[in-house]
Amino acid sequence: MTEQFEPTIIGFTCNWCSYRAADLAGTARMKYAPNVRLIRLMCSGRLDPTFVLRALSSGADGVMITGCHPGECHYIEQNYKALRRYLLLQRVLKGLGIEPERVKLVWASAAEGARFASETTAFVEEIRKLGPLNWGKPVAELENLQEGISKLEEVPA
Amino acid sequence: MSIELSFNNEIANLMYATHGNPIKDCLQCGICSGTCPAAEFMDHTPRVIIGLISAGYKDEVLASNTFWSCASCYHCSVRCPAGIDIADMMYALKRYSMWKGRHQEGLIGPAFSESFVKMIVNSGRSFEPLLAPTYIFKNGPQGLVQEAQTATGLMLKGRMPLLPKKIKGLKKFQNMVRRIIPIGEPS
Amino acid sequence: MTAKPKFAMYWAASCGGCEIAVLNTHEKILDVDANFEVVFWPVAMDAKYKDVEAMEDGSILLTLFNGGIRNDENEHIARLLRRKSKILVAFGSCACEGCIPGLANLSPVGEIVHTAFNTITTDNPHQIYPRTSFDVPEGELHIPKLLPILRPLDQVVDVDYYMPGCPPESHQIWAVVDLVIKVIRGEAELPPKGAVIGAGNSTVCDECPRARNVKAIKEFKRIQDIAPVDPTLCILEQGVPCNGPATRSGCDARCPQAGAQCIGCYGPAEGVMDYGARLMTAFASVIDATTPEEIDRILDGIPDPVGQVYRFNLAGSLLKAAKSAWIKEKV
Amino acid sequence: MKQYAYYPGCSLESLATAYNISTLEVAHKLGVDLKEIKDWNCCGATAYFPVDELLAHTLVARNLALAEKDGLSDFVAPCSACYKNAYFTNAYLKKDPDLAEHINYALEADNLHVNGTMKIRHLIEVFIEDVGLEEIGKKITHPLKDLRVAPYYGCQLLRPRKDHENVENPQFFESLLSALGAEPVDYPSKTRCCGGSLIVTNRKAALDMVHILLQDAVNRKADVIATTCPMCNVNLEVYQSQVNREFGTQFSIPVMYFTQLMGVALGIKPGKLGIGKELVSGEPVLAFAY
Amino acid sequence: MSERIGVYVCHCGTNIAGTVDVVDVANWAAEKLKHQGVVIAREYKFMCSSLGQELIEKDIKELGLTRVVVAACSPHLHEKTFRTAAKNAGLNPYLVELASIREQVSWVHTDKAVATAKSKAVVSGAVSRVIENRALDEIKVPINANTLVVGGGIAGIQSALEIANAGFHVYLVEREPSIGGHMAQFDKTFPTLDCSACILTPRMVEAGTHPNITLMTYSEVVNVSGYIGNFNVTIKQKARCVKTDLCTGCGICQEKCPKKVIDNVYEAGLGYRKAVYTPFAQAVPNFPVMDVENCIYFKNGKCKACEKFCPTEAIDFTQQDELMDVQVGNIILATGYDLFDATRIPQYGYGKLPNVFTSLEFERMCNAAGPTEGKIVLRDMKTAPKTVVVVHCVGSRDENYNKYCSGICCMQSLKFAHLVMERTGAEVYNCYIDIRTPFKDYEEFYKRVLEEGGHFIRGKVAEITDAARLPEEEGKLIVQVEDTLIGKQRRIPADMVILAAGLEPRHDAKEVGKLFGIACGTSGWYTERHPKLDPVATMTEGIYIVGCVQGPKDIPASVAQGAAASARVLGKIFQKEVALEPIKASINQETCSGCRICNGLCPFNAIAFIADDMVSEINPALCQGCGTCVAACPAGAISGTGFSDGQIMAQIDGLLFRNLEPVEA
Repeated sequence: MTEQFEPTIIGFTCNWCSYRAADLAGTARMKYAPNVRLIRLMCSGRLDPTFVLRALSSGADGVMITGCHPGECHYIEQNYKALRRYLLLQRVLKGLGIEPERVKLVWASAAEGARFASETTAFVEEIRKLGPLNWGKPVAELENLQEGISKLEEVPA
Repeated sequence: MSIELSFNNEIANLMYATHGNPIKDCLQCGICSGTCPAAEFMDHTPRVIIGLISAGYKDEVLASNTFWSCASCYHCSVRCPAGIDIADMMYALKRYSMWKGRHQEGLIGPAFSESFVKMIVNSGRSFEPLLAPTYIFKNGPQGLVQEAQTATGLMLKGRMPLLPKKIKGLKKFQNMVRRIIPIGEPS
Repeated sequence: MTAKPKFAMYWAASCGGCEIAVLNTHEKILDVDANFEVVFWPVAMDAKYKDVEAMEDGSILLTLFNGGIRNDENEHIARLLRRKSKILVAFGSCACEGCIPGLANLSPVGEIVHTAFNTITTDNPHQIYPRTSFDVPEGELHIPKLLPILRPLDQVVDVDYYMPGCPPESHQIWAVVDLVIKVIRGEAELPPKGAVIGAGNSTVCDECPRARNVKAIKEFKRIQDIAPVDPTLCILEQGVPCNGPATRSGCDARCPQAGAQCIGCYGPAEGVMDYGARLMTAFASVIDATTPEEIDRILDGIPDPVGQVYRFNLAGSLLKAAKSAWIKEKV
Repeated sequence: MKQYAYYPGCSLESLATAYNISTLEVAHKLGVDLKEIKDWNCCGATAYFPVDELLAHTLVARNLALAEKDGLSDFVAPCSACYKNAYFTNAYLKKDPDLAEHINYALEADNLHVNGTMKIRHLIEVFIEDVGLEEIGKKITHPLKDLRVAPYYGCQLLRPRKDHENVENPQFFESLLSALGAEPVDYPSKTRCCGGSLIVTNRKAALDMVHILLQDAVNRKADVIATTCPMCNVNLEVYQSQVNREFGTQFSIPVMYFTQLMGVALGIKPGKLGIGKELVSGEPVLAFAY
Repeated sequence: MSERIGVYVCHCGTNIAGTVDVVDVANWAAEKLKHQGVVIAREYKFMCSSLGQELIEKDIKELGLTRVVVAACSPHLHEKTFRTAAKNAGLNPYLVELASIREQVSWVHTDKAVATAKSKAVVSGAVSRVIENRALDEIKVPINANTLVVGGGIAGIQSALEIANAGFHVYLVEREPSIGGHMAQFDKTFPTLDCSACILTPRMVEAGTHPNITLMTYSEVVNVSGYIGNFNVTIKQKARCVKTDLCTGCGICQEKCPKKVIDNVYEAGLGYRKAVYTPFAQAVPNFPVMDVENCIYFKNGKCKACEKFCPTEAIDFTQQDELMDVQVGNIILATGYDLFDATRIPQYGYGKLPNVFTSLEFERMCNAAGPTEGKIVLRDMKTAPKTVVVVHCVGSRDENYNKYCSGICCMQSLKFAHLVMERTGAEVYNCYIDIRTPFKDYEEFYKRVLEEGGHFIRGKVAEITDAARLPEEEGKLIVQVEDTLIGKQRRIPADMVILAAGLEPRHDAKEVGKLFGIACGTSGWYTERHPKLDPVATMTEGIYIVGCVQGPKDIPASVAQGAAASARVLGKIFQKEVALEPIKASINQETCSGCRICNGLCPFNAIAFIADDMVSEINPALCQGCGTCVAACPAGAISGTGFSDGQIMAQIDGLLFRNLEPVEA
């Protein structure tokens, strides 16, 4: 079928920079892809990897994490902590057979509505290319399973 | 549709490795020109050249001897408060004027560089003894005498081998060069 | 005298360590016999599935089920024992969260079979693979079918209590059995359904005697790469990714006490949704760097992140659990 | 013993043979194993860049590639110009993948490949940092007592690098000279340009620069100027007579390679150091040692 | 019990309704989210209007709503509005949740169907979330009326006096033996040229004698704990070796002390002081301190001249450093700046060429009470210069040193030019990149110096040497510079060069900042809460920055900030108590394992480790609610109000429609 895939994406924003960037994008009437649904946190430092895992396991195809630019954190340095978790999380996702690109970290200051909009659209496109979150190709796994099982069956006596 | 590059960008694009270091950032403080040991031999100080570039005065820039008088001592580059590698920019200007074939009359630099490169392309090595004399005449007759004396002096001291060396893998070497600039088959 | 309450124990996809742990309760094991009628315990006594099937539902008071659900036989018995038991305890890490067998979920099952029967270390010239059924003069024999992935017990049947550990500490086992006995005698109350028993609420650090400070790690190392290991200082502070901070207490910090890092067999602490996530933040939090390059350099010190944070918990992890659900839908 | 990829550079085969032989002698004495790179080519000094930047880098890169092929870690150049070229091409190779790609495309034609993994060193760095002043001091047999030496750093040994301990007023050359028992002269133009690259193309400017340098050194009562670069050396030495003619001065101050001074102090025979090849005789210097 | 939720979808005129089918959204919520407890879902033209608010209040009262979701604009616009509405109706304001369907939906999307669908998701998320919301109460903390001012320069003195005069107590802490700061070292102040001492000294004395000011000189803050209204500050009083209660400041000890020491602080190395000394005559307080590094007695156990001659037996060699604690409600940081170290630019020859001076040295030289009694002379301390060059932008506006403009140097240099001409009649050259004279009467002063005949060369000085090339350069300093206005390289022979060294953050600004929980910007100056609208406050409640700690500035600006900050402090004091956002983290002592992973994460030092119980604890008043520790706790022992795991998980599910009742296939 040719109907294009519309990913569902959960976005986490910090209260001080990126959420205000989103507001600005709004007041400036900038258009961007509608696939991202935002959750406001006080700081990107609040982002618990569990949130990302939960979002992905509850049907999101991607997760966008946004925060103040390094050095501009409202809480002085907490966005660096978000950065550290993010980098480790990506490694783990990769290990679990999920494309790390599905989780993206974006810095956007309160003045960067345009950036927020363009980054969002860009991310949606990336995810669209990746297709629906497929748990590391389980379909293939099922086939393999058949093959594995069939191997179990058709062995010479 | 073609985009008309500003002179400023043209030059920046010529500074490949330094990624067109930020001549736009120049605040015209003049420390480069105050530093330059060759400033008094230039018709424009380096600062003026940057100014002219930003203002797009291409002809004035190409007509000046400034960049051909640059000794590449990089003193300006390390002192520039805007972090501009001015000496590198001078090289870019030299390239520009050579490619456009436009430079001040009577300059030795362009021809020198050209033949220097030719020589290297032909032998893989450079060889001062060959070089210097080629251009003595530019320094007038008494220049010739001086040079001759110096040369003989060096000769006597065994500091002037008579034949230039060549590298062994010359053919391959030249093929390598060909991949970057079109040179004819070596004679 | 009234009939003794019935006790069952079963061994699904696991290594058997849990059974040994039970034996390690030494003479206490006799009290089990004294207080219970052991009706089903394949390791310890002969029993037939049909005997169990014959029992009336809910007639077994306490069933300790260890091992994950890897094949259709495991699944069958899990459902069977669920029906027959009043209290079904997911016993040991495999039953609770998949444990080591759960790591197989990283590979397609066909690949697992293939690896098992066809690798350099396996001499299998005729490419003989086991068959799920074949004929013998006596009739047709069956061996269980592998399921696509291994699932913890509670992804297959409803579980009353969880008893973590690989294996559960013997003294904890005894404590639990003792509790049930008390309950029978009406001397104690059962904990709320779904509770984790035989373990603490906090994490290993709570029981760890090592000194700890504010942590700032510039490099992660494997424990064998640091010599000497400071016997009194927090292992994580020494640069070894120790799972203690995120792993449920209850083992008396055995490994750290013995000079090795905690590898996390007691699973997540009370109320934690995803064990690996807790470890990720824990490790990320102690990294002392601000540039992506530097952070990545330090993270390179954890060569197998998944194995590090999900060694025992993979099958129980949010994503894999979701995956198993997903597969259920598909199949 | 550590082996270094040695890149003499063109001048050391003609005008600066003295530098070459003294370098090898001293290196041998100090147990520094210099392995000359096979079939190296000219690095282009300052004359390539005016023509084609990419070519310039490629020609430098070829030497780096040759050295990398020998599996050595350090690339040593005695000539400041060669050193500067190598240093930067190497640096750019590392930080600019597509420059590296262009260059390697060209190098293929010569069945070579460059990674920019070498550590680029100037000869004087190797002696000071790897051998160490203490070690050198121990081996001194003929200290250059009371010899007032004007250390001439020149340009490209220091610049455009900014990461030296002090680009404008470096001290390492001085400390080396002190280790040789000599008396380093503090004069204002030790890092001022000698006009080496202009000597052919802009003689007037070059001579003026040389003049300033000689003047400063002489004003501060230097017996000899020590150089770390063949270009500088030639400029300051060979063209002294022309400076005198041009400015009516009477300079006759010996200009020697630092390796020659080291050699003397280490008790190597002057002949083996190429002393005697200079136009302004270095004899007076020897008087201090013997 | 299940909650009773009201959902209110705003049209915002056509702002939302134009792109979102608000009616559909409301109906959908009423039907599909019923099982979650939605009892009423309305749409209305303008929810934020008084009528809209009344609508909500009415429903709360009549339908007994326990939760409210308003789908309208960004919470940053009207969260407060609707929370207040709820409060009026007797519902805890924190049980109201806003769903932004304007900024995040109607204004940024065009397709009505898509926008409506997204709005449903956003509402669904908010509904699921609001169920998990908990009633919260603002935390009110009393304000201690005392104030700590750190740094006794003009900015600090100003702050202290303003507050003290308003009748509240101030602890004024100064690192040096006397207050006064840099201003006390100057001679004249631009542009009016009135004498620095004349205008500063009275202020110093006032501060020193003010009944409401406790002056603590020769002291440093070593520890800060607590939070706005309730800071506990530990101050180290360095051993003076002088009993201040006995000392009369008669100065005999200094007279008799046989040990002369070069004074690198106050006299900028130009003059001498004794081993026991007051930095200058008008020092406040005027009792001396003992410099134990240099005191002969401390070196070899002999001398004690000061003790012998002291008429009041105030000398006490046994004195030790003392620690004392003070409780304050607000803190003003006025720790000033360091001068750029000119030796970092070797080509300017400072430290090598004797007659190259720094601006501070020159200030001292001009000062009538200074080492030369105000005579402008060369290092030899007698020869008057005939030519003086002032070099601007030394270490400023330069990638290699400091990128920023130090702001004050232009005017200072102009002042120097004037003073030199006035007192020596020498020729003065100002070498500048740009002359910056933006404030009142500054440009006029520039004009004046021009008229007095000052020379101006537009060019950044390249180098300064003593190597003469021409006869007229013999024995002079030569300043090499391009005169950019004529495009020529010039060599200016001079007798004296003054380097207008720039201003730098204090060398220990970072550590001090950590101590007070405030951050440095990229250039190292402390970061203000807002660069334009809140220049004296910081991200940490109750801590203010004034004067050059916030960035280079001149005396008038510093004084203005000093006053501004004290106004802010007084405001807090008069409030008597402050309300803190109830968004806080807390640690469950039961499950906390004391692993201390959270300890390193809080930039506000809100997390303390209690060694006895081996658990960590969060000080709610210090906690700023960022939630980083909540996300970090490996034991899941830390929870955060307002943004709890439960709330966010629920919102995730809601946004993904996982909260809808499973439809039976």
